[in-house]
Amino acid sequence: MSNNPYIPYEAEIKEVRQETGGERPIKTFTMQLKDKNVQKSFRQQPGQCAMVGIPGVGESMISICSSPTQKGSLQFSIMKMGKVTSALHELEPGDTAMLRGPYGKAFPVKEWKGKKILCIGGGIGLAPLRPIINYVRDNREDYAGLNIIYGARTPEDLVFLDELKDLKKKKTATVHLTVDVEAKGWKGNVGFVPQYLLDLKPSPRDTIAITCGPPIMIKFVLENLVKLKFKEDQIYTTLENRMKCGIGKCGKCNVGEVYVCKDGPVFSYAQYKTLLPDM
Amino acid sequence: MDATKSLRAIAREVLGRDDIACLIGYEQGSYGFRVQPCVLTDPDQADRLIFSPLCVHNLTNYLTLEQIGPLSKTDIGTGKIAVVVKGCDSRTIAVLCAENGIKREDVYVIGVHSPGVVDLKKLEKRFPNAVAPAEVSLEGDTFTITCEGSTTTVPRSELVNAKCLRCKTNVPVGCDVMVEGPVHSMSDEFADVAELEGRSLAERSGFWHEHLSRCIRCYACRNTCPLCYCSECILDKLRPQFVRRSVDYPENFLFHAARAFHLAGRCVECGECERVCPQDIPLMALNRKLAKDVKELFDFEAGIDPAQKALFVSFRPEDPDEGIL
Amino acid sequence: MSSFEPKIVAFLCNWCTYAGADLAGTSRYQYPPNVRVIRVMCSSRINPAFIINALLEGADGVLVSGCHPGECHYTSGNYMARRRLVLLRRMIEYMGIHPDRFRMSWVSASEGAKWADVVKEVTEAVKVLGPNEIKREQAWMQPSL
Amino acid sequence: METQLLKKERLKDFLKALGGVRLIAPVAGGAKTQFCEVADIDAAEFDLDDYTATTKKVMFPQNETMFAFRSIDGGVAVEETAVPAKTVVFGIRPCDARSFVTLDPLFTKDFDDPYYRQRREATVLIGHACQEPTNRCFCPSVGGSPSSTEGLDVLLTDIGESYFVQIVTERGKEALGGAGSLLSPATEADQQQKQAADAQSAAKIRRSVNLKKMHEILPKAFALPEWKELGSKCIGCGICTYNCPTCHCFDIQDEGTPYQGRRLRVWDACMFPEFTVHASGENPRHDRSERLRNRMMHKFSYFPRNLGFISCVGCGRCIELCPVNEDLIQILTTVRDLCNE
Repeated sequence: MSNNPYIPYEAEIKEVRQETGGERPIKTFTMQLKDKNVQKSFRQQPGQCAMVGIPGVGESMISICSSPTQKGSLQFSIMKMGKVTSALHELEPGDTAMLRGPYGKAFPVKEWKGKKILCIGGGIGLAPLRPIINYVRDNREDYAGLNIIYGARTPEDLVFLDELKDLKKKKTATVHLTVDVEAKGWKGNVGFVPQYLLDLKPSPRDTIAITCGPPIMIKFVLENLVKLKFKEDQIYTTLENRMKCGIGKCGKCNVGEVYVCKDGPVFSYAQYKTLLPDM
Repeated sequence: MDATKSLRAIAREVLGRDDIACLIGYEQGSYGFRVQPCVLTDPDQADRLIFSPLCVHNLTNYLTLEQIGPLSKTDIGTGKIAVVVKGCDSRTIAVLCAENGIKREDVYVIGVHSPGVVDLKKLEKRFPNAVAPAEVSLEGDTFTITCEGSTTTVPRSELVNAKCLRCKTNVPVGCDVMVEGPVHSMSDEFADVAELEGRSLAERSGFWHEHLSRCIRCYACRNTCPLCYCSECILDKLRPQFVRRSVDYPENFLFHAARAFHLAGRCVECGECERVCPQDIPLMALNRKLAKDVKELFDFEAGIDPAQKALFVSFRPEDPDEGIL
Repeated sequence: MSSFEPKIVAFLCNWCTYAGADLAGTSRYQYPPNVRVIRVMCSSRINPAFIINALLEGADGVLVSGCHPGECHYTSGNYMARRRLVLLRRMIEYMGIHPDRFRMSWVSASEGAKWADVVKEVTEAVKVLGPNEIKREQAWMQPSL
Repeated sequence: METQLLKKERLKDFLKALGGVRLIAPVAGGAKTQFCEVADIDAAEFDLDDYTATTKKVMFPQNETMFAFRSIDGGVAVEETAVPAKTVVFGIRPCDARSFVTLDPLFTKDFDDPYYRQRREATVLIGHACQEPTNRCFCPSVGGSPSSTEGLDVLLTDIGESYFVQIVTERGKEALGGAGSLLSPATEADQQQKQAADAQSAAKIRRSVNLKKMHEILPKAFALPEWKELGSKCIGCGICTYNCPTCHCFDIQDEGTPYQGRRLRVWDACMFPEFTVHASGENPRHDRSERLRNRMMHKFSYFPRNLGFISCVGCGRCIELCPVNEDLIQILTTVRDLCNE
């Protein structure tokens, strides 16, 4: 193994699952690092990211959406957006992608033991929260509760729907779904996530709230959490920015004094507030 | 001095009008011979304006940027932007209007008969220690330079920008108001281009290899060009990627060929690209080659007539078939 | 000369030269196999950056061929292309690239024989010039500075 | 610090005596002096007074191959770049040498950047004290001086017929080992001449900027509406960043095909809109004034807070080269005034 942090490692695509369709489809890739030693040393925590790349095309920072409790493989939910993600969407099981990481600060899930966990996601923003959800699911006795509020533009844009349904069925979590606009066959809530949050009025007592989604959604969810009397140390979010190196050198993701790749992507509300003017 | 005075009077009047959002002009720079562009919004600021042979910039560049001074395009709303132009700069507006880059009614053009601007690189080489604001004026064939407490006169030909030595006319075209001054006109036979054309293919290849290899791709030439305003430049495109990001002769060749060619029949030879180049690449040698050929082949000159259709969206059936099998 | 076989990229208009090249084939005209054909809808589709890029990517010569003036499927596309490409040819010559590396031709759908002649002429000319000098660096481990 | 004397006419012999290493120096010739590898020392003409040539490329080249790759049966083979050869840089200015001191923590803290570190370790810096500071220089304002030895291994100062040689580091001493016979001990009189030369250069610097507490003032000034006007002139090119010896932002790009190619790092500039734009098209720093503010904040507030150094060595290149006279001294002075500090 090299000490060069820029050198990526081969990973085999094990499974590709189509999550959503449309113009910006989302696929979830299950990958396995080929080298057993690399596999052992690749120890991610919920919320961390990895650089996923294809030689000749480039790399992209993607949050690892599987929980560390899922051994042996890594999962990434990727929306087809730019040059790299479009190329990734062409990959099939058996193909090779390149990985390096894990990068960034993780959610302090161990510190949250004994608390209720409230995950608030929007669109593909559920992906970075999924490791928390699965981690809590797999260590359910350590946590007092698991609530999920999740929304997307249309019912077709909701990701991990079967998993959420499963959580609900097994009573592991309470799951509240919403979509932005009315749709045929949709019996759930209609409305934006921040408003739905206010409607649901979750109690801040012994609760940790974590949110991720489009920047504008994050902004309003955080404001509404404060309205619901959540304290600053009870709120976490995870951000993204354009990234290239992943290790705080290239300067792309620099916001204020922090580099999102190295000092983030997980931020407490207190930190987030200091970054806000420059976001 | 007189030009400055008249300009300030015009600015005071113009900025007092309701239909003018802001005025782009020149003001004293931060040190020595430097002059900087400024954006004024209030009649009281008019006295900041200056005009002298140090006013080298082509201010029309700001007309196509997404944010002009303290205002963004949306802030300006219905207001016009007033802009100070020299003869060469005014031709930019004609080109921009001809290709619908801007609407003529959105700008208020203040023309100045410039007797010529300095070549800043030459000037600063000759007077290297100017820190306090220095002054330069041009009367007839003589520059008067007041710098660090002493006044020197220098013949115009020694310090004037090369573009001014072949300036066909210093009378700005299509202006709303004019600050008048001495008028001159010279002929341009493209002697510089002909000289390079006369060299052998190997020599020309060597010439460009030497110069273009130095390019560091800071894109100052592109960004300072008032006519380089594509919303997504071919150089930045990733899908498809025409130009690689690595900086070496082949990529630089493509970059400079693409840049110059995009300006074929559009370049008004304001010389800004060459002025700003930190590596002293003779970019005008390329732009002027195209200007010469466009004139020869298609009898076309950029920015002379705002009603003229752009070069590459027009044609004549009798255009030359040069080199076509 | 040596056994140098140039690579020539040919951008052919769909309506005339592409059909002309087809005709050359069915009529069994012999011509050098050095051209790699890229079909485009019209010669005016050719962005000058395509031509320089082809040279950078390793083509030793580039050929653009379309309908004769006045016969463009889109009325005036080839007139526009002519303005652009005649000028481009002069510019790259000025920048030190031999003008024989970039040629244009008018070949109609019925001119299979002309197509064969054009290819012969272009190939011979590029053969004399040898490999193109402004190829992109493809040696991936080139040390920097 | 050991001091020696080197006769000026023996300079080329001195450089040759360093032996067996790559020499990089400011070489005159062509239209512009360039910092480049010297193939033939005898034929080279050094231009020690040129000040626009960028030197950061010595440690942080504009193009850096990170690794090459090729597809092999059922996977991808990655080939790392070789360790750079031993190098001597001659004729670097004290300000440029100081830039590496500011870059060191960035490239080595938290994660080790092997490309930069290996070059740094393989390179001996022989500086040339600045004799003719220009009218844009302001190195004393950022803690430097025209005769600073910070970051250098050896410093030569022109004292008339000889160079006054200061051997700053052990590494410098080692590198000069083979040239020992060309050096002679410096006398008291030489010392005095050296001091006089330093004082003379320092006196030529006439621009300055007050940076006291600037790292605290700037965050307070973040929301000032005046940034819009301060940044209004900026045309968004990369001239300031590409010529800056301390700017270190880069882009990573792949070249080649999926079958064979390289991953490359190239300089990038925070003044380009593409620098921060997301794949979705969203750009957190859309306006030129926001980008200019970020550059100022980064150099004079974020960087010193994170890594302990002002990310500026006062070389004045950005001021001199800016097409529209966007002058950082003027900007920082205005900001200080606006904050009444």
